[in-house]
Amino acid sequence: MTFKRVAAASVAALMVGSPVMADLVFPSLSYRTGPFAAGGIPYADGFADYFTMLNERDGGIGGVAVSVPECETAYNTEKGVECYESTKGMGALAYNPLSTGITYQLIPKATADDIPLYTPGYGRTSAANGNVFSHVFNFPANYWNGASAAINHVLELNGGDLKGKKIVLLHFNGAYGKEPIPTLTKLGEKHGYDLTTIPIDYPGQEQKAQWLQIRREKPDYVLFWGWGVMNQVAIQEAANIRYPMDQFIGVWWSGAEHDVKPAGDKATGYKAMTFHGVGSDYPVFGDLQKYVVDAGKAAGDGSNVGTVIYNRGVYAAMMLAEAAKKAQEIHGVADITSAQMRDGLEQLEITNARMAELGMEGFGPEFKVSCANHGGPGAIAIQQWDAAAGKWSLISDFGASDMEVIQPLIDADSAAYAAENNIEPQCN
Amino acid sequence: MTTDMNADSYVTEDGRTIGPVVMDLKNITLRFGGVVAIKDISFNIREGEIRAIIGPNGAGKSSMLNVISGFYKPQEGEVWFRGSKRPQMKPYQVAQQGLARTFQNIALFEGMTVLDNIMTGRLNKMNANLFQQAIWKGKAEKEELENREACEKVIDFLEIQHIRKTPVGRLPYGLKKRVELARALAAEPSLLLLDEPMAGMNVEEKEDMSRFILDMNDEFGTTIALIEHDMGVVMDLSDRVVVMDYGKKIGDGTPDEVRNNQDVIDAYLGVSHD
Amino acid sequence: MFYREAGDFKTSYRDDNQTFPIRLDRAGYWIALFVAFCVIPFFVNDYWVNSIFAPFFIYAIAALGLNILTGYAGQVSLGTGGFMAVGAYACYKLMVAFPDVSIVFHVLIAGGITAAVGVAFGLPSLRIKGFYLAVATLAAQFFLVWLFNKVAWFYNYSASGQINAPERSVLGVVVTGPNTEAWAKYMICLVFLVVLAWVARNLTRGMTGRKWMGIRDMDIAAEIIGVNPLMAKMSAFAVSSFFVGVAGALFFAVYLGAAEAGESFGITKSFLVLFMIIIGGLGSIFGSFAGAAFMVLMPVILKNLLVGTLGWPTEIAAELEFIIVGGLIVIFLILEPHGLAQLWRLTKEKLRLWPFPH
Amino acid sequence: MPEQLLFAMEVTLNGLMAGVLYALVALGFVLIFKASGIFNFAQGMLVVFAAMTLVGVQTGQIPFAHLINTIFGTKIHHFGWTVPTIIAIIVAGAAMVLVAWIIEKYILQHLIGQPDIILFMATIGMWYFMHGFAPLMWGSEVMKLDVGLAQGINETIDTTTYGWFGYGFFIDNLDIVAAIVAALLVTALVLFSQYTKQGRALRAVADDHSAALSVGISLRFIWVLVWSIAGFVALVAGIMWGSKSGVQISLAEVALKALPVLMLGGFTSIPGAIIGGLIIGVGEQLFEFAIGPLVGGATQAWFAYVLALVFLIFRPQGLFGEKIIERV
Repeated sequence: MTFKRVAAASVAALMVGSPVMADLVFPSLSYRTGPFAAGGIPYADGFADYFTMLNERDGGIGGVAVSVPECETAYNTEKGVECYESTKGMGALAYNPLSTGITYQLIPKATADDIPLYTPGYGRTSAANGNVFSHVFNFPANYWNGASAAINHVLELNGGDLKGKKIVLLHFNGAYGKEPIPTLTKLGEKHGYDLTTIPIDYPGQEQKAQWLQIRREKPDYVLFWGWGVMNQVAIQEAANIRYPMDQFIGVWWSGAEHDVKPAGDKATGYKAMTFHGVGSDYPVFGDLQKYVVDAGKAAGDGSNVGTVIYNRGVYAAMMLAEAAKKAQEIHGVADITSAQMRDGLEQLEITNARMAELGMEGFGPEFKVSCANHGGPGAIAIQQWDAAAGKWSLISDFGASDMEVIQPLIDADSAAYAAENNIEPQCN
Repeated sequence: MTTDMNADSYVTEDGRTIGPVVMDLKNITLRFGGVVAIKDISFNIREGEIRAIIGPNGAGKSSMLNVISGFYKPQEGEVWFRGSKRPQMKPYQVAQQGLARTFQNIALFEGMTVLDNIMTGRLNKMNANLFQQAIWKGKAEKEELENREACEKVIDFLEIQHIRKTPVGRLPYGLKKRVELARALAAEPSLLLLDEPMAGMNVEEKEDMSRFILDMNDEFGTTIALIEHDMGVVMDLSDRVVVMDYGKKIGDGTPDEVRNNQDVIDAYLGVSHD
Repeated sequence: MFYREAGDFKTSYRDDNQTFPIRLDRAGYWIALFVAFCVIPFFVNDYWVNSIFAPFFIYAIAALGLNILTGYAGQVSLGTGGFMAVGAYACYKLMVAFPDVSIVFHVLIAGGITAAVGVAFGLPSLRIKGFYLAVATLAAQFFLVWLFNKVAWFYNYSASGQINAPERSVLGVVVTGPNTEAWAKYMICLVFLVVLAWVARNLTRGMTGRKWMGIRDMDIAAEIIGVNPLMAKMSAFAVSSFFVGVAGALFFAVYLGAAEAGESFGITKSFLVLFMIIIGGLGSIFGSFAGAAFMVLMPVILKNLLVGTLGWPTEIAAELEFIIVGGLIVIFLILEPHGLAQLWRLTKEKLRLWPFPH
Repeated sequence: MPEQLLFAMEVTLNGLMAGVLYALVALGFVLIFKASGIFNFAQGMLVVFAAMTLVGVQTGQIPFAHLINTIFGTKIHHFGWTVPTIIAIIVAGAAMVLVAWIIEKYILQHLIGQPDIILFMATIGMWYFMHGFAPLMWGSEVMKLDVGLAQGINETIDTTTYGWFGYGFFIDNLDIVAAIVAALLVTALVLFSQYTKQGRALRAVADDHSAALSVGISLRFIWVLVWSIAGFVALVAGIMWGSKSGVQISLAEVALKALPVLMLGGFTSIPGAIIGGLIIGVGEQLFEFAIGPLVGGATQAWFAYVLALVFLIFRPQGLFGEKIIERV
């Protein structure tokens, strides 16, 4: 008869049993398992811990408690669909799907369900065009901003002249890795450098051919769009061929502690882009420590606090919390809906003064979201790894990117999407 | 009609009509690398007769059968079928010409039921196309039912009604042999090749099998060529016998003729070859 | 006692040939169809369709296709993911190029294109046999995914290489895109599944199926009794790829709505579908359903049980899911090595005799 | 010498080195297949599990710490000690023997006499099981593996070749170590199977199961033995691959690279695995070097399989497989 009981329990389990909560619900589609777990764990921890801190310290947002139901996607699109559907009914206010694949398939779906998507630093770049993507927000920066910022950094190092320089883009051979190619090509026409793209196929455990090619061609700079085990191997191989680390610049998904640590001391000097602050030298981390970690309420074991990806989770949570606050202001209700949340995101304004109030002064740039611009300022800083000290440090301010080149690309790509899907521009 | 065996067709003592030559093998030589399996052998098979190929182990009997059924391609020699020379053919094309056979080590489709195995024997009688089969209407269903009926006749004849729906893998050896025979018979072959149909059987099963072979020949007029070890059975069953030894033909004729052939006696009694 | 065939006599070969010769099975089949078509559509919501029914139906189609090739015709294939990608990308190109043609035709033509590609990659099966054939299909898997990634024409030159399914409708009901009602999504998948399962059943019980099984069980003997191995193998590759292509098209257009070759149709997909038919039962239509159900439902049930009901942390639950699925596979094997379908058959045989087992 | 030729030589050398790493993974498959006819789908997971155990033991990590913390509300992570590399390797090796014993006792023993496909399915079950079990035991983070192997460009080769051609070749020290270890491993395996009683028993079983049983060889012992050896080979492969990338679950994917090697070399031949690995390694590196840039690169994704396919069309039984004679 035990079998019968298990069967009955299974059927009951299939029906999602969680009651609808009167909280502000921000589901966390995390991946703490699978090939990319190393990046997924600290992000999910940071995301959850920030909201826990708001609950503990401020009693939630505007007096309403926040709940962060977590759902494991293992970076798998189909599991992401299940997670979306199973958390949607809880009154989800916004989704941060944390995977390119899941984002792409949620963009139309969430739009139809009137739930905003917040995809900081990933997902569909052209979603920055709020005219077409009414429910998608990817401020403060996207991959094309990243590509431009990297070139700006290189320009700065070379006194503003890149004529005849060789730049290699080493990238994951998939949607995410191919994102920067159009921008870099256009920028190449503008600044006169040679661009070579070298793809690496998933999983990227073996990159010998790619690095031999880099060794032969001796590029002046290598830009890198990798993810997962690809990062560790690339940094190790760069060290192996003794490529100068300070000419090797990764995107923000290739610039975490666990990416550089396996290569040891030789990784010193490696650079990465970032759109938020590094380290735990901000007042907010004191509160996180006090209200969350020390109180035993942390999502993880507390050891990730202050790491690059943890901070990114904190930053994303902060943005959503601020947008929720904005939404409460606009609509004058505390218990907002997802549609109101969308308005909050669209009218969000982050000032330095507000950042200071939040205990995050200098953690990210100032900006204002608008109906047409969901992409923020695209301001990006460069961080550099010091293996001896075991930490990243910012070596530049959050600098603007070349919107002159990027904006037409965004317009073209979003226009194509709008045409395929019969979308009317929403801002007039 | 005459009883003269050299005539175009004649009537045997037990009243069966033996017709003209169906299959004529001319100077067949088959080599595997350096090994000569069959050396310059010629003989023929006539319509309606039971033709036996005998010989000690390794004489090349099974190779001969494989040449007839097109599985081995002889290096020299010609195969004539129904009065015309057979071109190079794939085994399945040979089967389409009306040859069916059984195998020394049973070659049934173990994952299918007895009925399905027997139905495969009729695959050359069915030609509904893929689409018709996919929707199972019209020609496909009609053919299936007609051929099922034909198979049921064979099933009745070989007395295997009770195991129709049993997967072949579960059957005992003797029954498998019978199912294999049924599959070959279901094809209504103009020439049926039997490779040691009685190997490994007990006396009772052998008697059953002999009866089936004779009845097949008698009732359906099937031409049969068979390989067999059991000399007694061969001599009782067959109209004519070819004797092979070391890839060569050492005798050919009626059972009585062969029995008295000195070379055959030597081969079977094991006279030293020096 | 209640489940038996005694007294249920067949008077024609047509009756004897039917799919469910036992009366109770037949009744169960019609009830299941009735419930699937006339009851469930009124109760489904987004969660049930998107998390359970749509993936289950679509994987069942893919499993049927692979089972035809591997289970019935005995040709091992690890290219299912690649062939699904062909179906998906063909469907996308057709949807965008001919917006006025019904999506049903797009899906079917996508299946046809996949069939052609399948036949091309199936040709080496004439020389390479058994496990070695897996390499030919692996070559297809990796080459096709690489191709869809590399050639921008396939994804209409979009910046990231993702494809998105535009909104299309059947008989005025929207079936693709974000505005699809749950029941519409459910129905289109169900209709394709039922029709294709019926086709698979017809093909496998007729002469084509016997030729496939002949090739599988003993290819040389099959050739000698008259099966043309070229035709048999190629028809198996074609039909199988057609099914898989349809599954890929539905997977992209109806289920996910967006896809990328490497992520949605990678080698893991090939293995997943292979596991389904192995666990369900090779050479069994029911097994394809059972295997797809097991692999789709098991993780969802376990997740809801462990996370939803017991409140375990998600990563421990995810790891336990793997452990439990793996453990169940091994336990099933030890209990009944020939898959869920055989387990089901044996249960029914026992039931037939119940309550007099001797 | 023209530059392109030099580059091609360098690529070839590196291809050989990559091939050694492929061969190391393929070897694990061959051993089990030869002795028991099982295609061990879980070999890649054995690599992950072995490497994780090694690092876990070495750094003094507490197994199942996360699970324990969740159930008991504790906060434990490490024992607070580190274990010398050599001892950690021995412990990890012992763990693999234990795994082999468990697999034999709880899985294979119940499946004796079943068709190959059933045993293959059982290894799929093992793959799933270990996919969950390994991170549950040791966590999902990237584990840094450092057993003190040299890494990076080999200076001697660089300067020597520079002296000869005016272009210094790049060879990774780790690859040289891997080649030496692989050579030692294969030699040890050959010596073991030729000169020890157990080795002879192993070969007897590989030749003919029932004949070996009839002369009194214990199949159970042989299976434990061969799975243990495969586990040890997995550990070595895990060390080599893990030194480069850190240890994480995606290490299991290296097993995919072994498939074309096996197809090429034949499932039953140890020299086949080595030579197959070398051919695949050189082939895909040279192809990427010569043709890759013309078609957009990343051809390694499929080239190995297409190469194996072409070989198989001409030799359906693989390079070292026995010729298939068809008979009825």
